[in-house]
Amino acid sequence: MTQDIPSPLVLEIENLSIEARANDSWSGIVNGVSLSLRRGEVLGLVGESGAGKSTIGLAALGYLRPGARVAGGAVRLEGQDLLALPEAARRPFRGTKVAYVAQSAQAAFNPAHRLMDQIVMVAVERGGMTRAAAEERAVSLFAALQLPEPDRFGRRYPHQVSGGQLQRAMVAMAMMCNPALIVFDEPTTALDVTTQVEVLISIRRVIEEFGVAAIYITHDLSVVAQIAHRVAVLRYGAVVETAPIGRIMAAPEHPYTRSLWAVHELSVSHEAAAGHDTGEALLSLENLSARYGDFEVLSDISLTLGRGETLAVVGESGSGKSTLGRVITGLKAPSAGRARYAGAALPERVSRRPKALLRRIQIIYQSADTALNPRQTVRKIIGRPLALYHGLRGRAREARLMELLRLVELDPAHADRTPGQLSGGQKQRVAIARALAAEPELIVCDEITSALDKVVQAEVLRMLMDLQARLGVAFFFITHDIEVVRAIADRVVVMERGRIVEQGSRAQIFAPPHAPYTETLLASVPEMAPGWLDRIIAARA
Amino acid sequence: MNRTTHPILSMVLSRLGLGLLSLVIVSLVIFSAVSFLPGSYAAAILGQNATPEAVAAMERQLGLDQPWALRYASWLATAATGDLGMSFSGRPVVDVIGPRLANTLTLAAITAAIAVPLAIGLGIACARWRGRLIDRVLSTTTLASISVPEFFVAYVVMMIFAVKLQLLPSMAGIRNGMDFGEQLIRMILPILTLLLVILAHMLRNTRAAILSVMASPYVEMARLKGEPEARVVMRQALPNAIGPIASVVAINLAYLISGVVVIEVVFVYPGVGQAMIDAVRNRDVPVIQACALIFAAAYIGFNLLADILSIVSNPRLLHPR
Amino acid sequence: MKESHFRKAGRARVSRRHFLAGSSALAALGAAGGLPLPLRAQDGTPAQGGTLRLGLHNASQNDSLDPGSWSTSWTGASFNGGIYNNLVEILPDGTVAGDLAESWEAGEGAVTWRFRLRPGVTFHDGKPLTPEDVRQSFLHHMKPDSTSGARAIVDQIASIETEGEDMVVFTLAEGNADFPYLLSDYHLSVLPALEGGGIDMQSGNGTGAFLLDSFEPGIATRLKRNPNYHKPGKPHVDEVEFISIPDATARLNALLTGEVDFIQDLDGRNIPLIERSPDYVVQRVPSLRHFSFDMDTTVAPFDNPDVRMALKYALDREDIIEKVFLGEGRPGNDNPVAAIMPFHHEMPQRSYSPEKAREHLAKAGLDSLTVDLSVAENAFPGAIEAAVLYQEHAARCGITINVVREAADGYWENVWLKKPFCGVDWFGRPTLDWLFSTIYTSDAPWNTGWSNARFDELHALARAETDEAKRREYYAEMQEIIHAEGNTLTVAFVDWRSAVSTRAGFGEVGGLLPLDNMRISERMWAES
Amino acid sequence: MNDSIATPSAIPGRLTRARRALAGAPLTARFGMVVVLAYVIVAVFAPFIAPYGEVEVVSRVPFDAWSAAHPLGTDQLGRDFLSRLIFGARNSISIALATTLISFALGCLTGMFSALAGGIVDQVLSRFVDALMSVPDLIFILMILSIFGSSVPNLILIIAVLTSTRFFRISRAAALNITSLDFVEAAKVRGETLLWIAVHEVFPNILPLMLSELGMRFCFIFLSIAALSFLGVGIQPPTAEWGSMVRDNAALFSMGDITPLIPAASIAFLAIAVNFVVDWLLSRASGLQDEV
Repeated sequence: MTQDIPSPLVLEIENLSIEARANDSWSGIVNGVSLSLRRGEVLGLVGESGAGKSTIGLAALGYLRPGARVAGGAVRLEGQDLLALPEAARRPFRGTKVAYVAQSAQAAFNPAHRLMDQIVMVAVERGGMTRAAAEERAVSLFAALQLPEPDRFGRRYPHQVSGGQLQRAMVAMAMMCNPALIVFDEPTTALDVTTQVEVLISIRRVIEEFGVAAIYITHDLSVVAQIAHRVAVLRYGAVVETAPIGRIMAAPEHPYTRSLWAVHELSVSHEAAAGHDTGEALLSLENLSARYGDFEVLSDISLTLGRGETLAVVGESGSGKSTLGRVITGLKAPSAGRARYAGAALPERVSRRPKALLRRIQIIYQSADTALNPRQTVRKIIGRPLALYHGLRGRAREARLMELLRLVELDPAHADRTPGQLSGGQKQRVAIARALAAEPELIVCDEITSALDKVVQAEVLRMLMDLQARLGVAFFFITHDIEVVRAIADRVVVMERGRIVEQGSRAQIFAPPHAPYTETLLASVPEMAPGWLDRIIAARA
Repeated sequence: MNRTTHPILSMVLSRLGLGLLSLVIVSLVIFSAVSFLPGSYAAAILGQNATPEAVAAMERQLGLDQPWALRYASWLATAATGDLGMSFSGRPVVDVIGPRLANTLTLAAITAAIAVPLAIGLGIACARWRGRLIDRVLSTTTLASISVPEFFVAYVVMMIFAVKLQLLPSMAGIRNGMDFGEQLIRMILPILTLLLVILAHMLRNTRAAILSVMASPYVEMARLKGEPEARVVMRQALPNAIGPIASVVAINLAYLISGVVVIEVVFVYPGVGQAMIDAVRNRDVPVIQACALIFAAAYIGFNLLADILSIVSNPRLLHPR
Repeated sequence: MKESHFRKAGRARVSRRHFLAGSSALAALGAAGGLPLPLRAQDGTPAQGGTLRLGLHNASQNDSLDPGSWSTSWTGASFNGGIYNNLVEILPDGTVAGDLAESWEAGEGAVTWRFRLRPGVTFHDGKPLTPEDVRQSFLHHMKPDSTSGARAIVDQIASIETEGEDMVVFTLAEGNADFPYLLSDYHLSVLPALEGGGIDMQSGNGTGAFLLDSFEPGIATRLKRNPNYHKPGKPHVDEVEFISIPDATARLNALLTGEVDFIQDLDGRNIPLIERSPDYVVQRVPSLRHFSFDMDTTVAPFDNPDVRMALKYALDREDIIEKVFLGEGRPGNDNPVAAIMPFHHEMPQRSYSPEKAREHLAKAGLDSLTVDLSVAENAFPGAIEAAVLYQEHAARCGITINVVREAADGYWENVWLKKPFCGVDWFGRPTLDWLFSTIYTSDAPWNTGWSNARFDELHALARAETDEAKRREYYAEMQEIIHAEGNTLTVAFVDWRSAVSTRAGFGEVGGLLPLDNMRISERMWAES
Repeated sequence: MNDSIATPSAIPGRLTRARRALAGAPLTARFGMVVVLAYVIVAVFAPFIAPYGEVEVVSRVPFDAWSAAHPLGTDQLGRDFLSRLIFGARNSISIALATTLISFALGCLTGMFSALAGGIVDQVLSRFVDALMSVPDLIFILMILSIFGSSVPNLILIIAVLTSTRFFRISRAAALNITSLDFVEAAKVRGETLLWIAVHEVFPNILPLMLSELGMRFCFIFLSIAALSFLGVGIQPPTAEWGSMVRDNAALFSMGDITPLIPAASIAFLAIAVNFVVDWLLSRASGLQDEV
């Protein structure tokens, strides 16, 4: 999709600098950014977390989060510099001329009001529409966005609607007044891959149909490749490189851009490890089921995991994969079936497992923020299992601690920090070190890289594979990310709604023929190349 | 609309059940505590006329010679039928407490009618103009007023309006033969005192409840849709803050019924708080039990109302998927 | 200062006209009882009309019109003193005079008593007073299962008969020369008899100076003037309102803001404030009320009279009165008989003397002594402070006193009469016979083990004796015995202290019972 | 906005952080801390500061006017008012503090235990606490003091027990939030005991919230002890206590003398100061994630 005739400028950001208050000083979070956007054009803003993407996106609406201030520059919306206006004068632009689609529609819709009331509000109050006309338009937008029962959809409350539908409802809300510009702030990040496809298709459709200009903020390069015409790469609040999507995909100029692209192909070469299944089953589950109340979350699960092996459990949210991890760690008792560990029956509950057994099975969580006690130092966090399981104290413990820190590639000086003083990747390394401190045979890894930026994710995965090679530990690796599975798994289990739909070696799973669900799952993962979404749309039409 | 009424109904029923359970626990705790109290009604009433025979005779008449478990069981049996029984003085408990409860409820109702809207209104204003002058002034003054002992407030109010200015009577005591106008005038000082005490608490909590909602993404979204700040507060934040506001209002209303003993003492207001203290002093068990039940029921009832209100205001709970 | 005048009056009235049984004396008294009361206007002549508002403290929501249930000055003053009358009343000067009874006479040995009712007395509803009303009123307290506060009095009555249109005849179980005094007890109000027995305790229909206008238990009682009252010129006011104000500060505030004209039990701490203002008067009325430390003489070391004497000498009463009671009160003399009582016997004041205390200790064969003294805040006002001061005094006499602070609530049930040495707040009894038979004779219910044969003998003699001189002799000896070896260590006698607005006036005030012997409503007047 | 965290140059030590936090405190909080500190100094050094003794009768004139010898006059017994006020600080603060700490320990421990144990234990404890909370404190206190006598230890204990219900509620709720976090689960999987988890994992995390609650409760307890003394069932004479000082001298107030308001104002002033600090602590606790 190319535009040969230059359409009028919708947005012009000129030399924008924004500062945020940290402790007692102001520091720049956006530094001299200039961008421009024409009618019908979609600009992708990419970068890692903290690069200033959202701040710029919000600045396009003349909006600053509390604790931030403009240090200089201009944001011209159809020629009007928003930043030159007082706050009250900027307000009329929002919702009518420029609209915003937030990352989590679930959080951004007010739970107290019906969807229709929220969607038509701006149009009725400031868009000059009657309530009836606004509702009519909303219903037609619902239909265009392929929402179910468009006539009745608006009567629901946000909590009665699924995440993907809510995200599309938010797109409808943004479209209500036919704005000149829509800012999409990571609109699909919180969604499962199969849902993401639907939302992407909808977004793509309305942008084309209504010819609005859009800023599309994301950290996912494959998504931006499907949506954007041009891409601006941000780092530390500054634009590193701006280029049309085709060029930036094919030939990124800036080293940082290149590095971003490079990590997208997870460079964890794990082929050699495929063979280290020793044949001895460390963990085996037979016809295992589990339920919450009347609801069966796991049905008839049977699988085995060998020593030193990586078993990837893949599925979307609600597939029961995390519950499976909790059953293995003894936090959730199964309702039926058996679990065996190293040849012996595995007691169902943590409280029934001897300490020696507890030591052998460790867990690493998705979010190191919640998995590490923010009030404890790294020394205490890692030191505790050393003391508990191995009775180490004093100098011996300290020595082992340092060893572990080096093992997870952390600076020993970090031992005195609290998790709040570490970056996301560092925190996850601490969590890994804590698990390793027990010297386990099996580590349940529950989505451990999904909260990390791509670069960091790659590093952590590479390190885990190294550790496996050196320590012979087995991983029960829960993830929704097909890329990760492809990169590290020896064997793969695909789950849907509490059942295993397919399992086998990595090669078996990724090679056709697939089970139908696996097929959908694999097909929903966006490809890096532009045009993937076009093909999907075409295939559906 | 069976779907919409059902969850509330079942919640109300289960909460009522728990409330009744709490009432029974309260009555049991109070009853046993009273029977641990040294002395008895007979000794307390007969005073220096308490010869052992007279005490024994009276205890026999009142059934105090029975074991306490038996007494409790029979009390519970009568209470379960809604009959609060007879005071040890021979008058029905309802007659003993009734007029005082009416006084307490009048005072509470008038105070609440003024305090609740005022507190919520001002709390909203503080949240709307947070950090501005009105917010700072109200935050500081309310902080001061929750920090002051209520008898201090009562005395200051009394000194200014009754002793110095001689504008209002120092005694709030309502007596037979007073017309409602005079009653109202007499209640001004206690109402004023209570207002100063509870207004601050509710105002601060209203403000805090709204402000905590103000950090939500949907509030930011509303701003990004260009909604003016006042409407953001009223339409986006307030509906989601009703739960916590209702619960702090409930606590304060319960306080108005059960906790105003100090005010009753200072202004000589014949309310139910003094009735209970009087009853404790006299070991008049049926009256003590009735007062405790009234207080506990008020507390439980208002909290239940607050919970219902927060459910009604929360579509998530009102319209489950 | 009006109050100081009063105080002198109270103190000076030591010698008083005593009541004598016997026909000559009876005639005199009967005449006195029938005359209008002398209005010794200390504050000018009594005004007529107006409203009197009294701020009292011990109303209870349990109050009722059942005379047997009354136990407080509130019920006494508002019901007994306001809407009812007894056969006799105690005048402010302490003498007994006829009220509903015009005259009376005692038979031989003071066993049979004949009371002639005053003619022309009617109840509020117009029904004339009959002997049957009196009889039923007494029978109410005499029922077998009665819990009446007058039980101790009516137990002495063997039978009660009516005679003709105007005569009531009491026959006592044993002679009691003080019987008419006992009939002044506020429980023994005369209420209208009901058809078929019993009395009307619902309507408030009485013979008293006021009609019951409104009664809110524990809150207020309002009375309206009885135009047909049998005492000429009484009551002075058209309306009297009894208002319950339990809190002392609130009471004071009510007085200061003009809500009430009179407040009861003025907190000693507030006296200096009241005295500074010209608008209020402190009314001090000597009373029977006294505070004491009582010993259980069956328990060592209190069984030794010398130990008791040592403890009595080790107490500096003046010091306690000055520091704890702020000078309000008179030192006790180890004699429970108040100076205003009939047959009070004046003895040399026992004062603090470490030497004598040590002497008696030595006599008891002791070098030192350690005792526990139990008190609570409500043992009597200031009991704890008094005990602490006593501890200091005693320390200088070689006596160690451990002040044991007991729980206030339950003090009377668990400490008094149970711990061997404890503080007591006595309200006294208007006659010696009654006082002694309640507390000091061997068979008295509240005696703490003290027994003296001579004392018991004298008590029996005095009770049946109708000769005043002999009774005086007996009672003097009894007081000497208590003073010398009794179980009570009287700390102080105190006054009824009230504050009165200058809007209200009062004459001579009686102190045997609180609130002008409960008859405050018909004796005070108001500015109209 | 917190990307700067990724590259912290120097991690400040505890002291520096504390100093920085203090420097960042708003004026009201600093004012509050100064006042609290001043009260504490007065309380600790009361015998050295007060011109006369606590129960020493120094004048024969009760309710004496303000003078050079007695800056605030004398009280109803002719004791020096200023000295009573100073000793009152000592008594009032220490009693309220002891009460608060006991109820804090009791409430926090049971609250965390209830949250961690869950199930029937949690239900029973919560129901019991609900029932306790539904009876007005004052009535309970009156009855308990009637049974056991109105002594300072009894007063402290009963108020502590009743106040601990509030700590129970809050600590249970806060602990429930914490127990759902992964690190508590991790500790369970590790095989830690409930007590260890409560003390090491949960408590440090609810501490900021509990501290602000502690400050607030301290004020409430302070006020309720004063109210009890005012009603005559709290701290008994001759101990100097601000609540009873107001009551004992209230008559003076009726006569237009403001002296009895001074102890009441002292109560209020301290409570305000503590509340200022609490407000600040609360805002810090709620912004916990920003605090590095």
